[in-house]
Amino acid sequence: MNVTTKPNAGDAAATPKRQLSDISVMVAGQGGDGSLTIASLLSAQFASRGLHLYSTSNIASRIKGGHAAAFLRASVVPTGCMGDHIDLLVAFDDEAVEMAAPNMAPDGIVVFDASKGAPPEGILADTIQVFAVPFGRLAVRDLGRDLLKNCLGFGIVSRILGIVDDAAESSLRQRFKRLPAAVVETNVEAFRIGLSHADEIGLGEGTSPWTVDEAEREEHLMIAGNEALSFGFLAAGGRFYAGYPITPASEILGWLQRHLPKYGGMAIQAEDELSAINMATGAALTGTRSMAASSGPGFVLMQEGVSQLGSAEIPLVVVDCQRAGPSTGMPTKVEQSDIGTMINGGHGDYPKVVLSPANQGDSFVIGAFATNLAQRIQGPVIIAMDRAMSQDSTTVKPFDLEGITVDNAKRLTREEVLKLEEYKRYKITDDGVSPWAVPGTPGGQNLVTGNERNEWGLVSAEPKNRNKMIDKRARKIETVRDDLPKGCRWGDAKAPIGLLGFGSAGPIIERAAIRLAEAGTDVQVLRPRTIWPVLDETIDFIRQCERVYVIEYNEAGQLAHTVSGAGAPKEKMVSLRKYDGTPFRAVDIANTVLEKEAAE
Amino acid sequence: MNVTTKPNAGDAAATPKRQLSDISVMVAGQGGDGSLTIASLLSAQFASRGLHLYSTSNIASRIKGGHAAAFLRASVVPTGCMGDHIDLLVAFDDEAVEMAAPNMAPDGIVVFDASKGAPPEGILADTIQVFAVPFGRLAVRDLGRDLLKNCLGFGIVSRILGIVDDAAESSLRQRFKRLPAAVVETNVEAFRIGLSHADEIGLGEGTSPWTVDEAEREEHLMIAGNEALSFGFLAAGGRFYAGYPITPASEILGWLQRHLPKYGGMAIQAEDELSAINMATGAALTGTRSMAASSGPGFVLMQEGVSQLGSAEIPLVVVDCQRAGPSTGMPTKVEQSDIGTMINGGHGDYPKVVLSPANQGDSFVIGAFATNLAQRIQGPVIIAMDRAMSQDSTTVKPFDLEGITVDNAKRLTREEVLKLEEYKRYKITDDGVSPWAVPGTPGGQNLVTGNERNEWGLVSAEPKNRNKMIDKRARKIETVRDDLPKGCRWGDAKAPIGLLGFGSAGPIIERAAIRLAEAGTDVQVLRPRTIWPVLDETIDFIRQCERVYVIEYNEAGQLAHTVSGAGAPKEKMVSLRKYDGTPFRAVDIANTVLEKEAAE
Amino acid sequence: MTKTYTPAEPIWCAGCGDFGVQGALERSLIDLNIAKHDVMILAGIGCSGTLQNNVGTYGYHALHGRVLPAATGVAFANPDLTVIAVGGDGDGFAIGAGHFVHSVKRNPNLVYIVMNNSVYGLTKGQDSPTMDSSAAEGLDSTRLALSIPGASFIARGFSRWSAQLHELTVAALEHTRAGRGFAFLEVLSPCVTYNDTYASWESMLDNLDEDPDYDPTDLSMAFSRGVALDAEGRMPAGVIYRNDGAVGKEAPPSMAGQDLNPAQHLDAYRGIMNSYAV
Amino acid sequence: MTKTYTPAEPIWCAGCGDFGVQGALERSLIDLNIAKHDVMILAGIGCSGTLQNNVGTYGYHALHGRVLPAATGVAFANPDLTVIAVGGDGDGFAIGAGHFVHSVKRNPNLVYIVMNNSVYGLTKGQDSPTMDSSAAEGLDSTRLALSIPGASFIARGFSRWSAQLHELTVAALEHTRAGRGFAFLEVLSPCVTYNDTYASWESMLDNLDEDPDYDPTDLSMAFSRGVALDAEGRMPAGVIYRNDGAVGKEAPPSMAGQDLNPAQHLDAYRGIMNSYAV
Ligand SMILES: Cc1ncc(C[n+]2csc(CCOP(=O)(O)OP(=O)(O)O)c2C)c(N)n1
Ligand SMILES: Cc1ncc(C[n+]2csc(CCOP(=O)(O)OP(=O)(O)O)c2C)c(N)n1
Ligand code: SF4
Ligand code: SF4
Ligand SMILES: [Mg+2]
Ligand SMILES: [Mg+2]
Repeated sequence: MNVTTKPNAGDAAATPKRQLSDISVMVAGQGGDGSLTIASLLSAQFASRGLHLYSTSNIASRIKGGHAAAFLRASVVPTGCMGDHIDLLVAFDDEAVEMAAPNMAPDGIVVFDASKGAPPEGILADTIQVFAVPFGRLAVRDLGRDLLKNCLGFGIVSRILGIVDDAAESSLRQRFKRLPAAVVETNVEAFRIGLSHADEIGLGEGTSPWTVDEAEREEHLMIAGNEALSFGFLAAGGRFYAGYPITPASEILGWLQRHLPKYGGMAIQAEDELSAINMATGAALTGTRSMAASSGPGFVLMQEGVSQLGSAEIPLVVVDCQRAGPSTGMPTKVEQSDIGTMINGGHGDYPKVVLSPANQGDSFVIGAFATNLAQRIQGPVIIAMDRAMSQDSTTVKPFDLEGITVDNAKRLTREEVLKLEEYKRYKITDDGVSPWAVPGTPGGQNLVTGNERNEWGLVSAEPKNRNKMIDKRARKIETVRDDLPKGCRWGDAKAPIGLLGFGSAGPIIERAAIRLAEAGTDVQVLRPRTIWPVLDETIDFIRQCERVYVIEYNEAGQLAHTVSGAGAPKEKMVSLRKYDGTPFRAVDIANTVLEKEAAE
Repeated sequence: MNVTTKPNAGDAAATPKRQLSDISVMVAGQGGDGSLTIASLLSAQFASRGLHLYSTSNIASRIKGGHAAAFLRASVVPTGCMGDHIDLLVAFDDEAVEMAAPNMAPDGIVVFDASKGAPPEGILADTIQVFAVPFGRLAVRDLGRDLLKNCLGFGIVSRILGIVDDAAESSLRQRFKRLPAAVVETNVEAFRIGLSHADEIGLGEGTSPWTVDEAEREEHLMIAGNEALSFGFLAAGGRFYAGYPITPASEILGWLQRHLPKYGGMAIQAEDELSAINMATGAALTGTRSMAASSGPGFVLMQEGVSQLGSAEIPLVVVDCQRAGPSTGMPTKVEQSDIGTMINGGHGDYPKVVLSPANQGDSFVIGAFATNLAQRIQGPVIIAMDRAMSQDSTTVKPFDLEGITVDNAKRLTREEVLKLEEYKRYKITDDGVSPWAVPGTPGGQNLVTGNERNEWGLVSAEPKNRNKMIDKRARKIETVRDDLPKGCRWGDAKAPIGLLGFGSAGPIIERAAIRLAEAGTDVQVLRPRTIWPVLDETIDFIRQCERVYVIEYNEAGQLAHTVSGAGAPKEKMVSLRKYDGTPFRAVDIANTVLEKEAAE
Repeated sequence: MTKTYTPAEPIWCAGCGDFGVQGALERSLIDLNIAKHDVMILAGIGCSGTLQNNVGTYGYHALHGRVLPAATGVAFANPDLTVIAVGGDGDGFAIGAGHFVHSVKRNPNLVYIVMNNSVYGLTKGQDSPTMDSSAAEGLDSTRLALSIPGASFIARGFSRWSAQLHELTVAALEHTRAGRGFAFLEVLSPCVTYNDTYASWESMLDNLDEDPDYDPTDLSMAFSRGVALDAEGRMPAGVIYRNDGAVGKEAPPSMAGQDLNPAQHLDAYRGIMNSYAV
Repeated sequence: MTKTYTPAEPIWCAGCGDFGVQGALERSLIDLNIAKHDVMILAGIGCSGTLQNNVGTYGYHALHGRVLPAATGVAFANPDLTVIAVGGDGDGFAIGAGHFVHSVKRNPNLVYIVMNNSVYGLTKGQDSPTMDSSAAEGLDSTRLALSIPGASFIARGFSRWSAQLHELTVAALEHTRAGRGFAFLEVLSPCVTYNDTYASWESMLDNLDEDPDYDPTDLSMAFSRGVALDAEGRMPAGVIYRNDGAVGKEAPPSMAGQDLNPAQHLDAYRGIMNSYAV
């Protein structure tokens, strides 16, 4: 027999069946081991059970053949993040076990590819069941191809989770439906070999140790933040995009290159980020709704361009898909350490708005909102994404496509221009926004410049004019302030303890709050979606609470610094920071809060 | 007679002679009218009387032939800034009078070139004496050259100020000493023609309306901030500079191109700012003390490079000679609106120090200090200059050249490296600084990278290592914190009203404080020289005062925002901001404070 | 008619070469009968980068070195405009060198006029990349352009040779307006204040337009002629190289004029959304 | 001997062209007997930009596109080092294009090896500027370099032709170490994962080193040969162009090793100070 189990695995059927309403799975091995395949097969299974999903991956910085891990969470209630622990690990090698061990749930299960030997000793808690099956060896022996170990493994895994064999097989057929029939059959055969080995180790159909709940969520999308954001931009009339490849922003370029041409638009790969933002600026000058995106290193290269947008009053959406810095840092890791540069990265004072979606689905809403907002303020609107927000996928409600509008704001039509007596590009107005005639409009000729200039657009350094122009531009933010996206609130507004955080940390913070509430601690949560200007809701939230934990992915406490700079009382804030590149866990946040509160 | 005077000018000799201990002069006309010549002749005169000087100029943004004004202040006590009013205006055209009028002292004097007609009516207060003399016409008539009107004008002006004719003539000879003898004589002749016209309008030698005090200051230098800063860099061992022309930073490139080669160094004009900072970084990697400078637009282009310095731990001095933004803004105007980007412009968290000289002379001290400090923290040290600090000249005490040291900090010698068992570039140390072996050292081979890396310099995204590395880098600032330059204090530390401001606003704020004290208001002043990290002295200053006026040249209140972000109580701060490109006046600051205090 | 801004008086020093460039451009726009509201002039930063204020068309003052990306964005987004980028040699060949290379390669439909004076005029006279100095020989921008696949129109004028300059400007505009792509015109435009080269440059120029043996469609000839002239301390003027460029290539769609009403695309958007359904 | 870091194992995909480049470089350093502590390898960002970790010399991982300015800084500050810049085609000819032009022009003493695979390997396969695509023909970096006055050594190798690659690497190092200046070596280094061009490129190459009629000191010939080969869908390999470069020019002083004790300069500093005395 090729199948071995760790002593403590015992007879699966003997232990009482566990019913899971929330399960986190990790599948890991060398790139090419097919971790992603098993994860996506499971994903389809869980989806068909109506569960809410969240998926992420962790690709080492090796170029090829490095270690790769796929993570998947399925739950009856939506969570928007990974669980605190891994319940089920499918490990193709020792490294996978080592990586997962610290996060394994004590009552978890490990399925281990024992082709190269038994699982590593002494690193997994004794309470964890281990099923060691030589997937690879069996796949080679029975079918002559190592690669088929995924499908074989999927057979075992589906038995552990109590998935009906037929259902599992049909997910598999669905997944490979574009491949030649013979290939599909071989994969199915591998799956069945997996099933028969499952039988041998006591994992017969119907005798699985676990079953996973079903749920009745409505129709959902499973989408990553970069995709949703790009889609939002398109839906709100976005037509020109320029970018330069960089992790984790490249998917935006890819998505828009695929989709924009169908709508008479264009996504262009520029020679660098300087070119990208200036091309997008040029397109924006024609009235075309435009966007540029990058990550930290490229985003700061764009900052002179952002100042120009602010000064010359040109509408553009600029996206920063943050990654762990400084400099090249850890490009595939999560961090929120560009808050300072998103707010202060350009030179001089100019109006700008920094928005942050509350979750992957909200990226659609924020993408569309930003596209219109840029037109309204005729200036830069920055979207703060982060690695996880950008690249992780989760189930979200279908988007309200009918609700999307295209707001032309103060854009003048040809007819409107012709009716004017005179046309001044930088006319001083009460709301700070000047009516806008785009090139090609007869009678609308104007000069756009990043120099200080008079209402006609002619360069002027005259002090009185300068004051008027700076004040005019500053007014634009006041004009839109009330319409800026409000944050997501959770909990009772009278709770003394507040948790504050944004972006991909937000859903985790909310899970922590739920834990705290369950533990009897009275908490409330604010997850701002407008980072700059700092809205009153944020300052008030901090003022109302006795103590606020400001939870963010960076070392310097940039969010805390920002809100206290805007007037929130620093003495009420406790800064919780993580900057090792790995995500928060709700349990750790909750425990830290409990500890600190106990110490108060 | 070609000489006319405004009715109210009266007989100069009749009014009582005024004795000035502090005089501000403006000389203005079309570029080429020689405003700068008259100003520099006056400067030499005042210097020889032992007065303290401050000089600045205001060049319109036209390329040539635009309006140009030179300003000069001479005073018995050092002031470090221009006066509140212009006492004496030498105007070559109407525009000069229009520009000066709002700032003219009520008892001021105007000398007007009446070649093209009488001075403009109705814009000068009636109390102002006007001497209208057709310099240009006289110069053409008597000597055939319009250009000689400067020397002619200088004759009149020297009589107004009670300068002995011989003394004035010898300054003139000194000034033109490099020109051919015949040219010098023509200039002297023009000067004498000026004198004889002075005689005709009652300005005989000895009958001048004003006399200017003499003083006994010690030997002084008259130097601009950019020059002093460059000199400080050189003296502290700076040898490599890379820059790209930009106002108002270009003088640093020019100065170092002239001087560095004599010391085996090099100043290179790069193809752009990206190249400049990366060349300087390359040179710094070899152990050569290096610097790069720019102004706002170029400074933000350098920010990816600054993040790299912070991440990879490379010592470099980076200078931002701020000008009025945003974007191209008003390049020749003063502003301090890059505070945010100096502190937050890069991406990710990394240690950095931002210093600001207290005055032009202190730029030498700060330049030298920064050059050593960069070596000590192996990271970026940013110097915040501003248009006035960079380009204005003032008299300062001679520099303490003997006091300059070259601190090699943790730089390892060849011998030290050979004695080591192992050499790790990024060794974790208590003070956060790792011993440094530069390329060429046997046994010191190492890898320098902006990626996160282990102690050997090999790329690593391992979370524990990451935490250690980020913490190590952050510790560097704590290591040097106590040595960072303290601010300049003025006044009684118990005074309830505080004034806070830095850079070229500092000396003006101090003058305002003197005025306030004279008016019986109890004030104290802090002019920080370390902008980041925010030192305790700043927070304490604000805490100790009842109310602090934060006085700065920008619209957003960036300094106020920075210090409150660092924990200073926002409710105690009153923000006084100016962003029209012109300098503060002590009288305005004092009046605003008085008004606000009265309203309290 | 709606009153718009009054074109500015040039702020150049008397005698600056840039006057000639502006004159040629203004005349060419009239000759070709192009309405001012259909023209967008984008400028870099420099003395040269003020030309856009003086003509009365739509104007944009780009960032230093970034006029080509900005102009490319305009040209792609609104192909109905006549897009003219102008700027200095520092702007184009120092900070903007990378964009120049990629613009020649990308061949967008726009005219690019560089006023080359071999110095940084606006920042008071530093050497630009086209300056022959003791440290390095100056760049020849036309030769650089020749080396880039995609180059479709390369010419050099001299601001004092106004007849030829006018012809070259018209030719550049026609190239672009015929959809052939990027028309690059370097104009030797002396800076009388910091580098007065009227006489020396005039003596160095060899007018290819007058050479019947010169074939501006022969890339190798264009290059070797430049090299040969250089060896004699001379340089070429006139149309140095031209081909049909982008003719035949599909023109990008105009984005600027699109009706963006989302209702018209609802079905398509729903299709995208459904591709994410689970 | 002090223990230093252990060179990393390459993280390239099996079959990546970059292995060949590293091999040639390592062998050349041994052949020329250059001590590892006297060598500094600077790299761009990309798959290619990890080579410096694998050799055991001093190494620096520059910012994306900025390896040439950084290497220039090193070479100017410490001329005693053998300075080698390496990187990808995206790094060198997209984001770094401007620096490439100016480095050829400036001709600093360093070797620049570009691993050209016509894609962005590290960011997963986007087209690089050397890719021939439907949108535009790819740049030929050697032709670009030829167009820049100052060019002193231009060669192209192929990572599978290891003998020639080794020779070219040695020649490049010798050029630089003799003080001639900037030695530019483009290596066709296929990306097996995103753009496996081993076969197609091999079939396109014309080895100039084997052509007795080819004169690599003739600039015009170098250019026209490239153009002619291109017309046949081919491209040159070997030494494309070389001259004596900076030989005879005064070498910049070494700054890195200077004794900075300020006391020795006190008099001179006092002189500077006095020039400001009033
Ligand atoms: C990013 C940035 N760096 C530097 C400058 C300063 N600057 C303005 S114009 C100019 C160069 C002008 O030279 P050129 O392009 O040749 O134009 P010219 O004045 O000679 O017409 C420079 C360096 C700037 N505006 N922006
Ligand atoms: C400023 C900046 N922009 C973008 C990136 C992302 N990036 C990393 S490597 C790379 C391109 C790599 O292509 P190439 O230089 O050809 O190297 P290869 O991987 O093919 O060897 C890019 C765009 C970055 N690191 N920094
Ligand atoms: S400085 Fe030179 S380039 Fe600038 S306007 Fe004057 S002459 Fe022309
Ligand atoms: S992705 Fe391509 S370039 Fe990168 S290591 Fe693999 S084969 Fe080489
Ligand atoms: Mg120029
Ligand atoms: Mg590549």
